[in-house]
Amino acid sequence: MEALIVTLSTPAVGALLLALVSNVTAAGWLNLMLSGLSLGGSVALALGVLSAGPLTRHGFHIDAFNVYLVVLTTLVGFTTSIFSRPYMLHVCAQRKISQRHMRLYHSMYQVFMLTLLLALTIDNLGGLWVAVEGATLATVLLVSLYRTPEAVEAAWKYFILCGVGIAQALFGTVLIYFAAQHALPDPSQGLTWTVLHTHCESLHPTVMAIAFVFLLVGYGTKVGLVPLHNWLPDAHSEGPTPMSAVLSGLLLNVALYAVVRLKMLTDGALAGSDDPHMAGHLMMGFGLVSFLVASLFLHRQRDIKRMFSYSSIEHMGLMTFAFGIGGPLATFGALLHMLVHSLTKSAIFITVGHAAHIAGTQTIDRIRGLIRTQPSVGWGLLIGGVAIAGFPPFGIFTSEFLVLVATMQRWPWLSVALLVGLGVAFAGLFRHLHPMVYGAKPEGQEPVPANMIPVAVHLGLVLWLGIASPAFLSHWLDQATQLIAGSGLL
Amino acid sequence: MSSVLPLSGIAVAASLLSGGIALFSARLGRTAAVLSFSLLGVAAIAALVAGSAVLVTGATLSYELPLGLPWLPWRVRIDALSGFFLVLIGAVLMAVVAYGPGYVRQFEHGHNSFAVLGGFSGLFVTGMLLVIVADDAFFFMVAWELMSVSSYFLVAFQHENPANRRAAFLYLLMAHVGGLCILLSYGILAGFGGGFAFDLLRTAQVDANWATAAFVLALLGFGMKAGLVPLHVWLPEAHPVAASHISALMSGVMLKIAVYGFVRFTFDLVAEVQWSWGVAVLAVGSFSALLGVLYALMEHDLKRLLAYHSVENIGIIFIGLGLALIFLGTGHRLLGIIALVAALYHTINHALFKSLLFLGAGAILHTCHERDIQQMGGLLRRMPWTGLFFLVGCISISALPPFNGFVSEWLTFQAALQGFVLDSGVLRSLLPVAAAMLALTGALAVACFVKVFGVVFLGQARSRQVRHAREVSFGMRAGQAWLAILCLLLGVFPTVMVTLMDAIPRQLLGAGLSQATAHGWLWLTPVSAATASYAAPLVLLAVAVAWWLAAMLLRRGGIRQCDPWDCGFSPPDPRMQYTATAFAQPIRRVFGLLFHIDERVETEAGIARHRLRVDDRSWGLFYEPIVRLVQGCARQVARLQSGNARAYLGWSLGTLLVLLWIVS
Amino acid sequence: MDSVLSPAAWLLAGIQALLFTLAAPLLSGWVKKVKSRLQNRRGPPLLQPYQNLWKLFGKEALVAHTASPVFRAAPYIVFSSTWLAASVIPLIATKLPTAAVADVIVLVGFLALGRFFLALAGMDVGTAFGGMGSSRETLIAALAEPAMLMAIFTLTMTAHTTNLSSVVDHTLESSYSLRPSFLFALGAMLLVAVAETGRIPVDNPATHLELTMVHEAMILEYSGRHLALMEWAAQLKLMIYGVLIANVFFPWGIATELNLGSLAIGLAAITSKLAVLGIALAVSETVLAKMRLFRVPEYLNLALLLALLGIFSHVILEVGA
Amino acid sequence: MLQLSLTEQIVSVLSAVVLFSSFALLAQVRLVAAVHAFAWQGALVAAVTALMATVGSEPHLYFSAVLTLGLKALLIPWMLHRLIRRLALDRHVETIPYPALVILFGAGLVLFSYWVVLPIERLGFAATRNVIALTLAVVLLGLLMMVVRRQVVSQVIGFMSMENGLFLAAVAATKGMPMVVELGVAFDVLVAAVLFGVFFLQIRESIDSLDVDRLNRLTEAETE
Repeated sequence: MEALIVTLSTPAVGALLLALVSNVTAAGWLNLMLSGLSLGGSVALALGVLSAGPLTRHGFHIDAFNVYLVVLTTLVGFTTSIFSRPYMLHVCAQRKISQRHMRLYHSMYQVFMLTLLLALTIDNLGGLWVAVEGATLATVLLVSLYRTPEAVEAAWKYFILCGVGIAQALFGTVLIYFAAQHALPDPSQGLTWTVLHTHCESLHPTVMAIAFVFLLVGYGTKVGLVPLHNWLPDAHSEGPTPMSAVLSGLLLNVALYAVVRLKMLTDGALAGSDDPHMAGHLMMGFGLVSFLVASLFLHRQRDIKRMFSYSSIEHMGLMTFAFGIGGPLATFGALLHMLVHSLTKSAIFITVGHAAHIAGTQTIDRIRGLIRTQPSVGWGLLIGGVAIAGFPPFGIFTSEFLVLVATMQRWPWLSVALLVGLGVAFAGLFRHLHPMVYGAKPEGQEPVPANMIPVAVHLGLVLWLGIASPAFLSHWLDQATQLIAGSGLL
Repeated sequence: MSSVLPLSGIAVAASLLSGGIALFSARLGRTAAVLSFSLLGVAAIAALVAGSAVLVTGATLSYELPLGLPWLPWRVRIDALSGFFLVLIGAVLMAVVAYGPGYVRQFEHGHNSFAVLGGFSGLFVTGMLLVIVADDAFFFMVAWELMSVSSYFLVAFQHENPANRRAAFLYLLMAHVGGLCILLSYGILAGFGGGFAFDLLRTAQVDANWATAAFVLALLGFGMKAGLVPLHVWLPEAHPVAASHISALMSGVMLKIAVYGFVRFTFDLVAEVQWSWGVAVLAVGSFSALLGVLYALMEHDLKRLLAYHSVENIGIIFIGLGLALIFLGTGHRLLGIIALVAALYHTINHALFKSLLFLGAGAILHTCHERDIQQMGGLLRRMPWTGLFFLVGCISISALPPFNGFVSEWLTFQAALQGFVLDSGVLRSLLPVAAAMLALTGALAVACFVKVFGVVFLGQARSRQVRHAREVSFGMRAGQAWLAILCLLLGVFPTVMVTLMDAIPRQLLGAGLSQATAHGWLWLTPVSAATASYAAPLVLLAVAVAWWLAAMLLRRGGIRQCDPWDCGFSPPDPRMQYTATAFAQPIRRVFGLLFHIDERVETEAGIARHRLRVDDRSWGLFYEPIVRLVQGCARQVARLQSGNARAYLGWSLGTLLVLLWIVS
Repeated sequence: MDSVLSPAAWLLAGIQALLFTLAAPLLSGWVKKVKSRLQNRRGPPLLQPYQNLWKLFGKEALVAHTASPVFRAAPYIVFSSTWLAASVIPLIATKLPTAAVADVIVLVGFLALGRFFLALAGMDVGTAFGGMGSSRETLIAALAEPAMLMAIFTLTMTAHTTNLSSVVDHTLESSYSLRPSFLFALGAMLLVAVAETGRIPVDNPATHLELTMVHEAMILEYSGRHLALMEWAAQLKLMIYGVLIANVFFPWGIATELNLGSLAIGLAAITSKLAVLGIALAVSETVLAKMRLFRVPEYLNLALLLALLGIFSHVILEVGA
Repeated sequence: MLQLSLTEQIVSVLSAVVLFSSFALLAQVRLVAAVHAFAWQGALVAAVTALMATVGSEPHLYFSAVLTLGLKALLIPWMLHRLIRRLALDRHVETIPYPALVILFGAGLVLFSYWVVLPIERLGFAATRNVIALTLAVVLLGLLMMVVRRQVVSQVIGFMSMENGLFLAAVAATKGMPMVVELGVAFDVLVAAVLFGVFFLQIRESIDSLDVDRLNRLTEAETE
């Protein structure tokens, strides 16, 4: 419990503190240290949960499913803060933003981390909603931080679309609460997930089905499922790069986490009805469409960050699809994919940030010869691209392999669609990546100070996960699989 | 015997370490290159020894690695087939190790550091070794893609060159798609077998239609890597642009790994083969062989030309495999074994002579900085050793006795000629047609290598840098010599090799090829002594004796140097020589239908220029439509992102309504 | 394999090979003579080819200074490989041990090896004509070789062996010798033989007209003993095809026992068969005109078609029946 | 015939009026009038909340009622009003393409909502079911308003009216959510409202207009 308090209170306190610190350099370091502290707390929390089993107290619930996401969130938050410090100093030095905005940035960074952690750990669907909405609100100002017309437009779209989406999710939450009023012994606990989960068979199936639709559309908007994804590429491309890294690496995960938790409830409620896998089928449909459409979108990108945000949509689609299939294998694959995708994608966004600094633009056509200009950035981007495209020995291959295998077992014909999507996505990604990293160094392009340690750490972890999934992690994920799919793999 | 696994482990570790050491080349300088190549040498020797030990004893060894997923650990197994390919890798790698240090000297200065080249070379070799020893589909795929990705980086190595970038992209794309096909085919088998370990796949009771589906996917996947027409387009792009010792590894070994995968899949993992598969493989193989050699004839870039010849030879290998499948599918196991051995024999032969030729091309490139054969000429006098070894390679690849290429084609012909045992008249007539295609291919290959050797090494130099070419360093020559000697040995002592390979059919198909060597080491009698026999050592002896006799008898009389006569015209200058284009022109006209020919005369400022482009037809037929389709879809899909926030909200509303309608 | 161990058989094989080599110029002399007669000329004496060879052997060899070692090695290789090919073919007797050393596919391989070096030699000096000859030679060979192999395959599939000696034995023993497949194969073989030996209508051995020559273009730079070897090899090749046609399709008369009587009969038989073939060749060369180069592929396609028909009629009509 | 208690009848009637106010919002072309209609809608929701608090003796609902009244009926309308004046949009009249069609579509949405909640009948509390249908319709109408209106301010009003629908659902169907959640929701709405204000200014600054259709720099479709 102490560990949880440390984990959660650090960003809360940090947000207030950073709102006051006006020294830009100090704020960067403070941000880094706070994130590190939070990481420490979450690791302690994870160790505790691993040794003592799920923790359900004071309105918080931590089990195998969310504890690894908590660690992942704090880890990516920490490494991104390492990257963010010199990066934002550079941005500040270029006079793109003022010191006041830097204060806003750092403070909101912590608020964002807080809302994510809250959304993951809280045992209350209402609280979950509040936290996810809070995450939107915290980041929306960061998206428009640069105040360019594009940034304002992106932020507006982000705000309005996610706002509408999240409102729909709230309606779904209300419906669940409504259903719970007639099913639970203590109706006032009608939003507590653990209680709902134990009584989910008695929830009214139709209400739950309607509720799930609202929740899926609502949280699905945040996951970036096609055709609700429109905000995502805009927000990712126009915001500061550290924000893109955490949005893609973390926020999408958290939204998907919410969908999966709610799917567990819906599946329980619909178990006896005539369409028990409705939730799964909807998710599969959304996932597949997102996956295929995003892979096609990759072909037409002109902005490097937009391109990788479509790649995020693609991968989120794959995960949604996998969770939709259900069953231990697909679920395990999806959980692993969540992990490796976050690590890889945030590493890529960090690299992309450096690349954009080197070229002075985010336009793909004008980023050239990165390997010659700054080998570490060029290779980082290339290897990140290889990893995200699903080549072994990186972990994404492992998770995609599992998902594919599960698909072949349950829906053999859909695996063809998946394979086509993977091929199209790969072509789309690499046709843009190639000219950026390779080739001669353009005139006047100079290296920038870049800290590639976070990238190395992330890609190293992904590589490790691809070669040998450590036993403790497998058990961890397996427990989560048991929770979600009903049976484990091991 | 117990040392085989540790030895293979040493091979893998040494190659991995070689890559690792190369990364420090910035600090260690030339030492890194030498160390890195020595470690590759260790890997080569270990692979050679381990592989031959397995082949000699016919044993099977397996081991489980503490890597991979907890319930899907990486399993290693070395059997005769793996052993054979270990030997293949080891043999070619030896040559590359000798050749490499001299060749990479040119990369010491300039942008392209040895770190990248050496690092990924090590990984590449590691990947290939791991594919050979993998014993479950997951590990196989990991190793397979490791091989693809690391070779992709090697193709992209000199990336200032747009051709390299394009080739690398195309290569990785096709490797990716191919890998996915392979994965899917394993998936089908695993669906019936209940798991991904090869043992489970072997025992899977696969429904015939699904087995065919899996087979087609495997053919696509492995065929894409092997370079079967029309999946070959990456090959002539990627192989030429890589550094030459890497081209040798890619063309000589990596394509063979694809053959390994295909053989492992069809002859080992699939329980019941169907003869109809064999027909498909035979057809694809025949077309690959013929089109490969025809495209090669039209090519003037030496390395591209060699790459197209890889397509041809892979086609010949697949003709053998197709014959094997037909015979096995119709219950003629012995003949199937002959065809399989023929295919595998050609596999190792091609590995040897194609690597040899690529190393030769690399030597020329190294000293002349030229890949266009139209600029070469007369190199034999400037680079006598390279020329000699290249000639050996040319003779071998043209399947002329007494070198190795002939033996495997001879075996393939022998298998094809046994077609009369088949019941179906259609099949019976198909086999001779395939044999005719093979014959046509062989004759065209002779034409092509006459062109290559004639234009490159004979005649007079056509450009300045070629005129100043010098023989390459000892190490580079030694690498070529090793392969040339192996080419000759495999050509002269086929019985030794067939005896060694006997363990493979014994393990895969439960019977050996003992009658092939029943009459002693001198005689190769694949079916029976009465049907066909070939005594390669005697042939070599006879050639030698005939030559010696002729030379002895004709010793008298001197030799006088003079100008060329050329029907009494003035002494010809280099520009008067027959060019490669001219040489290939009759064939271009005869087979014009198969090429995409763009020939025109352009008049510019009063000077008329004749322009000629001969391209592969498969681009226009197969690839451009796919590209257009994807682009078109992407354009349609992009309308989703119209930029209008109200439209986006409309999507949200619409989605909600549709979903509500669905669930209600 | 039994014949392999018998020294007498080896001796006979050696004699046959020697005979083959020595008789080759005679055959081309014979063809020339008959042709001259048909054209109402007296023609050179029958033994003129021997005289030519002898003369050339005695002469100094001129080698262009642009030539490489391949140029000097090529005549020896071409000659020895052609000679090896000849030694595999039963001339007067079957059960040759050499036929077991190298079967009919190896024979084609030997011929190809010779052609490979012949074509290289053509390109070696770096003249305009040499390359042209090599290019045309390889084109013709590329198209002729499959047709020839198909024709041979028809025979070998009938006999279930690729050992030429056994093929001849099989045809002799078999009562069913009037096969449609043989007819087609013979047709194909005749067409291929004309193309491969460089006779009219594909090539004209008597011409030195720059634009039409094929074989002569390749050996344009040769002189002295090198030229002699090349010429001899060409004569050998003519003989090879003649004997192949004569003994494989019409094997009657060839010695199957190793005694003097039957050997004598065999010698007489092959002599008369070759004489007849020579007359046929001379007649056809007199009647026909040389084709344009790009008509040659059509001509060889006809050969391939015949060979294919042969093999199809074999696998469909004869095996299934 | 359904037997409904008086409270249920009043709740139903008030909810129906809320629905009507949604239509009013949908059709209202003048911004100031729309803000007023929105304020009335907020007041109605607050009234329902207070009613539920009295009937169900749920004291925390009183708090909710006050909060709603303060926030939805007073504070946010006041802020919007001020912004409208500051941005000089008092006399702005928006053109809605095909207004009749929009209203018809809105009516269709109401029907659709009824159809969707029809299977909930089995639970046996018909009134709540109707309320859910009504609130669902309010939410959908709010969304529809956002789709058809080009004015940023109208979009915000549509958004807020969606929130009203949600809140009404929570109150009428379930007697209010737990207090913490409601506080959180209210806080989020407040922050959202403030952010909207910030955005008005930013958008005005960047495109010199408040027409969302002109926010289309980030398009990927091909421009014909």
